Parts: sequence; C-alpha cells; structure tokens
Amino acid sequence: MAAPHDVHDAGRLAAPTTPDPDLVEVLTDLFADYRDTRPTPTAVVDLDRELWQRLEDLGMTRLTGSESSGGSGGGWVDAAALLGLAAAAAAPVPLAEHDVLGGWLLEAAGLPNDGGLRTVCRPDPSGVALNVTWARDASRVVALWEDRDEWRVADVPADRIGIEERRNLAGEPSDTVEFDVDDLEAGMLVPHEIGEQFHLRGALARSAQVVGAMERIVEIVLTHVRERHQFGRPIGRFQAVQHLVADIASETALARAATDAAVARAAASDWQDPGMLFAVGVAKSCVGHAASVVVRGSHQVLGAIGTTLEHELHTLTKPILARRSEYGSLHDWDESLTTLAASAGHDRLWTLVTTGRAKPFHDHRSHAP
Amino acid sequence: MAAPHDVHDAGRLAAPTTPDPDLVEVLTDLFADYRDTRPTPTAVVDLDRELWQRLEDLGMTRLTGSESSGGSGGGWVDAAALLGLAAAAAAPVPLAEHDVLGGWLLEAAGLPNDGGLRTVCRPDPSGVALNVTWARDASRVVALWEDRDEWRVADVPADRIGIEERRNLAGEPSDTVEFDVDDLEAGMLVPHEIGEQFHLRGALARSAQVVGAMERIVEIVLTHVRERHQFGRPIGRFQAVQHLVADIASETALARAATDAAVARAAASDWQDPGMLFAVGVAKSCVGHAASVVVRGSHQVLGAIGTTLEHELHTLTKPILARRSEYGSLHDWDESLTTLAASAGHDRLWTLVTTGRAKPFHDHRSHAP
Amino acid sequence: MSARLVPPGARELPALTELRLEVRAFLAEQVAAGAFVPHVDTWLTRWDRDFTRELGRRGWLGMVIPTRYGGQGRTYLERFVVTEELLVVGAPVAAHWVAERQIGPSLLRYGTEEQKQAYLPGISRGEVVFGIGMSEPDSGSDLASVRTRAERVEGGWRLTGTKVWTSGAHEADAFFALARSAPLDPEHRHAGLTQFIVDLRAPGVTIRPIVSMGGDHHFNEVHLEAVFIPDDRVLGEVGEGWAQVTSELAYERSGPERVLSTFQLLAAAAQAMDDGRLPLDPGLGRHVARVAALHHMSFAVSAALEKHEEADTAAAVVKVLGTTEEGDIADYVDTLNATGWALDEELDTLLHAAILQRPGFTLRGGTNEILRGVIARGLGLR
Amino acid sequence: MSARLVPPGARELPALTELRLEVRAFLAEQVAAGAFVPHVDTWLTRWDRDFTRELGRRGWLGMVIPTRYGGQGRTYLERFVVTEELLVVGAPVAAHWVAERQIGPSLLRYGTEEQKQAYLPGISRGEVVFGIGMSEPDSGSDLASVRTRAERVEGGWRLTGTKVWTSGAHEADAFFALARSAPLDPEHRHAGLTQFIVDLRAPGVTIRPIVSMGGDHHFNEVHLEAVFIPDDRVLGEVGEGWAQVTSELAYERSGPERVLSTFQLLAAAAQAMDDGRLPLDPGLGRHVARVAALHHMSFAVSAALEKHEEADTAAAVVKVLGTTEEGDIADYVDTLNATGWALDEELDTLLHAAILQRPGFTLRGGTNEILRGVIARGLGLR
Repeated sequence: MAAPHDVHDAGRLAAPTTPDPDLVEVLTDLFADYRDTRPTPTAVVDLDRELWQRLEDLGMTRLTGSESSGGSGGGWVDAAALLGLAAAAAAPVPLAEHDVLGGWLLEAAGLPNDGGLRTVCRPDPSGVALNVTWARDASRVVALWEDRDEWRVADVPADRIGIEERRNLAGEPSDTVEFDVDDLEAGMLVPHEIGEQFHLRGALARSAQVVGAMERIVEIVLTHVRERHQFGRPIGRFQAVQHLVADIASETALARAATDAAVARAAASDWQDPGMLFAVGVAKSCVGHAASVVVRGSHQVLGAIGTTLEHELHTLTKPILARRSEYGSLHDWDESLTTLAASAGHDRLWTLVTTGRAKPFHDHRSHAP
Repeated sequence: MAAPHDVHDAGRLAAPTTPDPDLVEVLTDLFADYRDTRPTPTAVVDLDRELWQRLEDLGMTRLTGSESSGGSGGGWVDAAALLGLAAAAAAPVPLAEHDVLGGWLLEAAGLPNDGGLRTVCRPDPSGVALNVTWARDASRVVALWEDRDEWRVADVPADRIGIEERRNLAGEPSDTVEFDVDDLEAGMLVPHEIGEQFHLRGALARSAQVVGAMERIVEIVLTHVRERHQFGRPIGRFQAVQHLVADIASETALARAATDAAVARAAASDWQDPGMLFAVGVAKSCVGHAASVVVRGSHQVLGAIGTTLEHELHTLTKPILARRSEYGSLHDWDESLTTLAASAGHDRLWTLVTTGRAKPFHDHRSHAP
Repeated sequence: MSARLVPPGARELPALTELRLEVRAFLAEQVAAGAFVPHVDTWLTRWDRDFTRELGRRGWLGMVIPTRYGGQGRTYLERFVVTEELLVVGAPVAAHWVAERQIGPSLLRYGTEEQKQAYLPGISRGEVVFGIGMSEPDSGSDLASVRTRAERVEGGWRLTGTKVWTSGAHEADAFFALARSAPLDPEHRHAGLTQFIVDLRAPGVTIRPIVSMGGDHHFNEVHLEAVFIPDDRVLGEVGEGWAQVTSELAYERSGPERVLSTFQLLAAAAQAMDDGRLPLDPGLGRHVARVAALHHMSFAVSAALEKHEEADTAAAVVKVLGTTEEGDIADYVDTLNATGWALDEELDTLLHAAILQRPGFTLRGGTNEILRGVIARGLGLR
Repeated sequence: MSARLVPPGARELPALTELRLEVRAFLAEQVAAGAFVPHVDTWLTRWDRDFTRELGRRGWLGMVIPTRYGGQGRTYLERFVVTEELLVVGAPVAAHWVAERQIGPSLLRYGTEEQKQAYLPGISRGEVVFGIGMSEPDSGSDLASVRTRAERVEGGWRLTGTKVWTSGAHEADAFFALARSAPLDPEHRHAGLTQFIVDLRAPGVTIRPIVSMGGDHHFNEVHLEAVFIPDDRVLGEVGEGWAQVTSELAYERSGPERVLSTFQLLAAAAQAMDDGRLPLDPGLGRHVARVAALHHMSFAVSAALEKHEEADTAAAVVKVLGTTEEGDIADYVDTLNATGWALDEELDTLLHAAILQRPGFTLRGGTNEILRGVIARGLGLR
C-alpha cells in the first residue's frame, strides 16, 4: 500500500488514512506464512500459542499499548489493519481482547500490564460474564464492571475465576466466566466514559475483523470461479455468477469504507470525537448487512465443496457471523442509528451523516406512536 | 380455467377453490376488449362511466350483493377474480368500494341499495375521512363510523358531504371527505365485528387487485424480453434478465397463493373463521413484499421505455403501490402478524400457520423487552 | 387471467386435518417422552432407525406405495401432511427420507416386479435404508458430466467411479447410482446414462466420510471399484438414466422439506420475542407470512401431482422460494441475536445448527441458479 | 490485504468543511426565503436558470474549469462537497447538471481552444445550458448500436437521426451528439463513431417531449434532419467518439447524485418517525448507515480522481450500490406509510415523486446489470 501522497492542493482538503506500509508488509508475510503452514481446518478452534509467540516477538500483541507501559505505541489505524489481516488468515489469537480492549482498559485504569495473555468481559452484577472469548487461555481476565453507577476495572488472575467451557459458532472458546464479586469491587475506578467507549471499541474491533475476513473471501471466490469449470467453461463466465461475485465484492467494499471512516475518526480524535457513536454504528450496520450478503453469496458460489470441513471458507464465514453479533446485535445497532437519525430529524440528518453529531441523544421509546 | 375435478379420493381431502369458469370467460373477454380500445394512458385517471355501465349491465357492479337486494349473489371467490381481472386491465372503476365493501356494509346495516355508484370510508370523530377513492364520482358515500364504542353505517348522499379533490399515486381520485356528524350519528347501528371485518375485507380486496395487476405485469415482461433485442439477441436470453423475470413471476405466484388461500377461507366460512385475521395478514404481507420485487424488477427489465406515460406498465405499477398501503401499511400488517406469532409462541406457531388461530390476541407492547 | 406458474390452491378438508392431528399428537408425545429433541434440518441430520421403524408401524411410511407391495396405498396429499408434521416438529427422519421420497416412487415407476417385491415392503416398514448417488467430484450442477463407468460383463455390469455427497451412505443398505453405460457423445450429452441399484456392502464399495463445516458427518464419498451389478439390478432401461432421474424432480423439489428445514428456529424466535429475549420486530411476521404462503403453494403442487398434472416449473418455484426462505430465517434470527446478552441454550443451539446447514439449502437438489433457469424455461425464455 | 475494489478513504479536513458550511448556509437562506422547495431527484427534475446563474455568481459552477476559461480552477474534492450540499437540500440544479458534470470536463479534455473559449465561460456562469445525446430508440444499453448518421459535406457534416432521453433538450442551448461517421464494421462495432456539438436551435432540429409516467416532461426526443455541423464543432477526433464517451464514465458514475437523489425523503421520514407519524423502525438506521458509507466511498473515488488514479470499477461500485440504495429508500418509506392514516403533505409529495422517479435511478447512466458486468470485468472475470 502506497504512503499518502498529495497532488494539487488536495492535501489541505482531505487526509488519507492508511496504515504504516512497513507494518502491513511484515504482517502480510507473517500471515501468508501462517496460512501456508497451518493444519487442516477443524471444527474446534484453539489458541495457537506458537503464532501468539511470533506476534509477541514482533511487538504485535501490544501494538496499541503506550511505549511507557511496554506497548508499541501504535494507533487505531495500524491496529485495525492488524485485526483485519489476522482475521483474513483466521488466526486463532486474541488480538482484540488482549491488546485493543484489555490493554486499553488496564491503561485507562492505571493498572500494570505484565504482557501475560488476557481477555476482557463485562460481568453482570452477580459477577458472571457470558461468551467470554479465549477466557480459558488467559492468565488474567480484565473485567469492566458497573457497580451502582460507578465503573471499575479489575485485572483478575485466572486462578480466582470460575470457567464453564463453551464454544461459539466458530468453534472458538467462548466461555462463561464467574468472578468473585470482591475481586471486582477491588477494581480501580475509571471514568464513566470508559464504559461507553468499551462498547464502541469492541464493536469497531469486531467490524475490522469481519471486513478483513470478507476481503479474504473475495479472493477465495475469485480464485474459485476462475478455476472451477461447469458446462464446459469457468463458472465465472456465467452472468449469474458474475453478479453474485460483484455483489459480494461491492458489499465488502462498502463495509470497508464504513469501517475505515470510523477508524480514521477514532484515530484522529483519539476516540474523543462525539460523532464516534454514529461512526461506529455505521460501520457495524454496514458490516453486519454485508455479512449476510457475503456469507450467503460465497457459499452459494463455492457450492458443496465450500461446506466441507477441510475447505478454508468456513474458517472465515463462521467467525464473521460469530463476531457480528458481539458488542451489540445488528438489530441493536440499527435501532441506535434510528434513534440518532429520528432525533436529528429533517433538518439535521445530513449533519449527522457527515459529522456523526446532531441533537443530543435521547431515549426513542418515549416517541413511540 | 378448468372446473374443479377430483381424481382418486383426493376430493374428500382437499377442495380446490376456483371461480366460476363462465364468469371468468365473460370478464376476460370484456377486459380484453376494454384494453384494446381504451385511450392512451394519462397521468390523471378518471372514472370510466361507459365501462361501469357495461359492468352494471352484466350484474358485475353488484356481484356480491344478495339477490334479494338486487345483487348477483356471488361469493368472494368470484369477487376476487373480478377484482383481479379488472385490476389487470387497470380499469378505472370502483368495484371494491361500491360492491365488495359498500354494498356489504349497506346489507350488514339493513340499509337499501339503489345501485347508484358508491364509495366507502371510515371518517374520524370529527367526520373527516382521508384518501377516499372515487368520492367525487359517488352518488352516495357509505360511511362506517365508530362513535363511543358503537359502530354505525350511514349512506350519505353526495350533496350532504364536502369534498376536497385530491389524487393518489396512481392519479386516481382519492379525496378528502367531510361529513356532517349528524348524518353519521343518524347511521344504523351495526355489530362491533363489522368494524374489524371492514378492515380485513378492504385489505383482502386490495390484495386481490394487486395480484391481478402483478399477473398482467408478468405477461408484459415476458412479451418484452422476447421481442426486445440488445447486443444482437432477445434480452430474455441473458441469464441476468432470466433471473429477474423468474423472481418477478415467482413472487407473483407466492402472492397469488397467499391471496387465494385467504379468499378460500373467507368464502368457506363467510368470513366467520376466526383465522381470517391471520389469513388476510399473510396475503397482505406476501402481496406487499411481492409488490416491491415486481414493481422494481419489471421497471428494470423494461428499461426507459417502461417509464413513459404512453406505456402500459405504469398503469399497473402505480396502482399496485397505491393499494398496498391502503387498509394498513405493509409494516402495520407485518407487526400484526408478529404479534400473532409471538403470542402463539413456540408450541402453537405451526397451528397458527395452518389454521390462523393460536392463543387469544393481546397487545404486544406489554412484552417489549 | 394469465397462465399460472403454480397450480391453483386447494383447501385442506377435515379428513386430511384428522390425519394431521393424529400425527401431531403422536409427535407431541414423543417429544414429551424425550424420544427426540426437536432440531433443524432433521431430514438430513437426524438419523434414528428406531423412530423410522415406529413410523412404519404406524403406517406413515410408504404412504403412496400400493398395499400389494407393503405400502399404505394412500395419496400424495396424505403423505404431504404427514411430512409437514414430521418436519415442523423437527423429528429425526433422515434414515428413511431418501427411500420415502425418491427411491419408492422410482421403483414403482421403473422397477421390475421382482425389484418392487424385493425393496418396497422393507422401505414401507422403514427397515431398508437407501441413499442416492448422483453427484461426482467436479460434476456440480452438470449431472450429464458424470464419469462413473458401467462396463458390460457376463451377467451384469461392473461400476467404477466415485460418487460424492451421498447422505447417510455409511448407514444405508443400498443406493441408486447414475453411471455412464456408453461413451459420452458431445452432441447428446444426456444419452448413455443408466441407473443401477448398488448394494453398499458389495465387494469393491468403499465409503469415506465427508465432514461438514460444523464437524458433523452426514455426507460420504462412495468409491466403486469394479463393483459387480447383476442385470436384475439395472433400474429401468439401459441408456435412459437421464430421463428417469429428471422425471421425478417435481416430487423431489416441491416437498415441505424445501420450506420447513428451519421451522423449529422460527418457532423458538417467536417464543423468544414473546418472552422478551429477542426484540419484537416486524420481520417475524414477514417470515411467518412467507412460510404460510409457501405451505399453501407446496400443498397446491402436491394436489396437482396427485392429479398427475405437470408441475416441474411450479416445483422449481417452491424450491427457489422455499429454500431461500428457510435460509433467510436463519440469517434473520442471527441479526436479532446479541451474543453475550443472555444465554438461551435452545435458541442458540437451533440458530447455530441452522447457520451451519444453511449453505446447503440452496445448493442441494439443484442450485437456485439452475432452478431459476428452469423457471425461465417454464416461462418460455429458453 | 486484498487488492481493493475501491480506493482507500480519506478524511475531510477543515478547509473543505468550511466550503461545505458556506454552501449549506446559503442554501438554508434560500429555502427560508422560499426561493425553492426542497424536492427529490432535483438534478433531473428541477430546472431553474436563475438559481443556476446565482450559483455561477458565487463561484460554485465550473469549479474544475481553469480560471483562464472563466472557471474556478478548484479541485474535484471541492466540487464534490458543493454537489453534495446542493443535492441533500434538494435544490433545483437540473439546468446546469449536464454541462457541469460532463460537458465541461469533455471540452477541457477534447475540445479545441476555440471551443473552450466559446463554451466554458458561459458554462461557468451558468448561462450556457447543455444536453447530451447518446441513446437512440432501441439502442438501450448497447451504445455502439447508434444509428444517427454523420455524412461528410463541404465544410462540415450533416447529421440525420433520432436521439432519445435527452433531458432538458427543450430548454438547452446545445447538446453533444454521438453519431456514426463511418459504416458499422461488425468486427469493430465501437469504431466509426464521432461526437458533435449540436446547436439545438439549428435548422433541421426538432424536439418533441417524452412524457414520464408521472405526467412530467423532462426527457425529449431530438430529431436531426440533415443538420449541418461545421467542422469546428466536431468534438475531439473523428472516429474516436466511443473512446471519448467512455473515458469520462468514472466522473459520471461515482458522483453524489448516484446516492442522494432521495435524501430529502429519508430526512422527512426521520422527522416523521420523531414526530410519531411513521413507526420507529430499525430500517431507518440501516438506510442512514448505507448513505453515510456511500458518502465516504463516493468521496474516496473523488479523491482518487483528483490524483488522476484509475477508478472505473470503483465508480461502477458506487453507482450500483448508490442507485440501488436511493431507490430502496423510496420503497422502504412506502412500506411504512399507511394511506388514509394521516395527511402528511410534505412526506407524501416527496414519497410519490421518489416512487415515480425511482425506475430511472438504476437505468440511467448504464443499467445496474451492465454495471455489475463492469465490476466483474474489474475483478478479472471477463
């Protein structure tokens, strides 16, 4: 990917937002190598500690951590690229949980980070958290806890939590975690905004992962329709197949545009832009609807072979669906956007679209007819 | 259309429901003749009194009226066929308003019917009714009025109502009507069920009209893709066009199946079957969603020529959209069905699908999470 | 009125509803007794020979097979309602599915008297389990490209080749294999194919699992290495395999299993909305309406088949709309479901299974792209 | 990361936002003053020469035309934000649309110095109004099949033929006509075409209205009967018409008018939901999200064009997704709107206009079927 370059006086009008090209090159090589050497897909997906170690050696597992806390000081643009490339390789590593969410929470709370593998969750008032990805593999679990309107972050060692092992649609660990409420109460107080931001950061991290996986699917689909012959010609010559492929690629591109815009806004404002809720919602909505088209279309184009365990396709389509329902369902996000749009109303809808801001947020239920 | 015929012992298992073949033949000829001789389409559509007279001479304007009241004693199966065939010819005549709804209300109220052209509406408490189709052309307007939980039917002469002339999307008269509340209060008391039934009968009549228009569109589309050449061959040879046409025809067929099932249930039970709400909802929902596919797809297949005033297509697509929003929007009906389905729940959803009945109706808002 | 793509509908009469309620009551008892756990796509994924035999005992198998062959001698309409009831409750019906839907009718139409006597009574009792061998590696939707070779030998034929996507072959007794009994003539690609009845325990047969993306084993690859097929196990006419295979497609494509594979999920979603575990959303009503309309349409096709009316195009319409809908239900519920929000074991289990099975819905039995072509042909466009 | 179908996005910086807000403030004043009533699809249906001239006075026309030809010498990005602001508010921009979008850039690229001097200043002032003559009866999406004949005569050419779907021809001063200047060679169907600048008041030109399904007159049929075109009104090279016409497609296809034609309806629907006149429904959020994402994507294509990067495939993606979305908005609001329930004049007016204009969205400028083929070609499939 080329570095930003400006022609004319366009540079003062618009700023391209692209990740560090060196980083992208290193990661592209690493994941290409991983993809070439990994074992045949299985229905159950476990943490790849060897891959995790390689990423750690490159500073990738602490990419977004401040350098003072032992991180690489990377921003969200680079982090989103990392998440996307890892997802495209279906790499079973908790980059989002450990660094982008967990590492950030620890820093926000002023807690030390020893670099040991972490995951994150939001336990309920009884101390239980559902669907905690990679919990069984973590040395500590970072818990964000809301307790009588106060928000706390606790970094709880694995030996102090109870784990009921479960798996998500993708076959990944997605465990039920039970904390001792005392451990949560002993957490560090954090500002109220951290609670909201956690949800947004989680949603955007998931969007970046899903888009990365969809882009890999586009490649798989293109290769397939060129190589696979039916009725005496490559199936990519059939107009119906071309249209399916065009739709898959177009929806992926739209999801990419929405995600990149939210990432750029997050990076430019360090998440302080009040339009982040809208920007993340746009990404989550477009990514979620694109997922329906891409998952359905890619399986349809690939046919029966794409439904087998040994094929790469499901290592992407299953995580796509598993992740789109995390940090808010597609329906939840569309409802949030509806609330924002209705509240903006006729005269400020366009302002909302371009800046993410309009009138103050209010509960839409009071407006139900 | 062939008369019902049974093979094996299937006759005791299932009853085909088809309209009187003689009636269908007469009407097919009449509307074919009408279509051949009518003027070029215009943006504004007015009542065709000559066609109305021809229909009256055949007893078609009082098809469903009881013979004792001067009607032809036809049932809903025949009425639905008449509505569909008239809609397929884009015939500007108020068959639904005058006979199927207005005539029925008069009979239900025990009011005399002089056969003069009527339309129907449900005025609000102040005596105003919006979007009353053909009001300006009616000699009397049949009003169904809810007044402090009592339902009344009044047959108000044209010279006692105020009319603000408006037109609907199809260019048809769709006027605002203002009654003298005294005239409404002087109406005949009718049972409460008449109020609910009016909505259902209106919705099903609209469904029958829309399906009839969609079936004509399928014919137009098929003719077009056979005759129109591009890139050296009929466009119907292109796979993308074939798929568009297949989708148009399939959605139309599904809408037809849903509408016929509701009509058959109405005819078999004289609207007394408690499953009518569900059956009509299924028809209205399937017809409404089919309308999106058929209107969009047919205009896409026909291209620019299909958007011109002189072309037949818009005489069908505009009324389809005008009618699908009458007697409840598509969203309203989907919500009603949702309420029924949620209330049926896991164990009785299939009973609901097959019989239209499950647990008693209740307001879904109390169940909002 | 325009020529109809789908036959006119018909109303179910009490005699039929009585049968429906009888089956429903039996199934409710079975669920209550824990005999099976309702699931999605059970006609592919839930195999239970005991349950199948119990259906046979109750007269709900071999329904359209004449009584002289051990069947029930009843109508397609009666089979239709029994099938619907079994599917909506998510009963384990995979063991008899292929035999009941395709093998029985094919044997009745093309089988010799000896073949009918040999297989139909066992099928009707749910004791003889069949698979079907059509697809091959790389054949996809282009069935005429099958390469399994049938070589004429003394007293019969020797089959060599590989069939794929044979569901349940590892549990079945026999399967129908389509093979090339004469060299491919590029001008007449559909000529020279023959159907054979192959004993899956015969020497030369090797069965290997094809594991699905969820980790389940339903499909198999069946290798035939010079498997001897005696002359009396040729089905129908030599060289007429293509016509035989395609003649039964309306029966295969319009059945309720093309609509109801995810009905248990839809029912669970309705319950979850009522309980407040899923948001109330008008999409539920839209999907229920489509399922109801498809129920009417599928019934109408059955009524036409009962009267021996041509219904190939109508069957393709049911399959395209129905399989799309049963898949859309899975995606719809998935868009409502917020992971981590609450644990709803039943809904999650059904949803995940539906998502994993969904890709197959619009592929098996002819892809929806192929079938929309069939509809276009029915409309006179090709 | 895979090769991207669409160029990477870019963030709007304050210098651009300032221009945006300047335009927005002017338009808000105009609406408040009743200078125009916001509407849908105004780049086709709302013609106002005064308004167009006012834009010219303010420097918001001819934005990418160099100052030496009377233009503003600004960037595609600046033109982009001005265009967006004009479209979202539903301003009457039809009079200058074709000249501003296509004619200006084409003249700049292919015109002679004399042609540029003759037309560009007037275009930049909003005083010279242009149409475009590409389609012909029966040509549809197959532009190479045009039959308008250009015959070589002393000092120029004589054009004979019929152009259709020329928007605004009855109000325009001139149009670009694509004509066949050499006989059709079936092996090279795209050769032998030439672009001409035709004075619509010249002898031999007859303009007849094509009335649209809603009863409006925007389109025309333009008959050319041996219309004389002097040599200095040939655009570019004789025989190069096809290359010239297709080289500008990215500019035509990726603009905000392929996304925002129904924005006023979406805004009215948002207001109606807030007021309780329409039911609150998550579909609103879904549509707003798509419009927002398309805004980013369309901007990204503009940024690429500014840098002279190739963007034909990306432009096709914007047009397919954008025109589908602007039409889907019309259908979506229609499914929520209950006729007879309440009178909402503004919403009804916008909704009906949007429904009537919708069929054109996915046809004009290349049908979506053709464009999905363009995308497939961009992906290497043809």
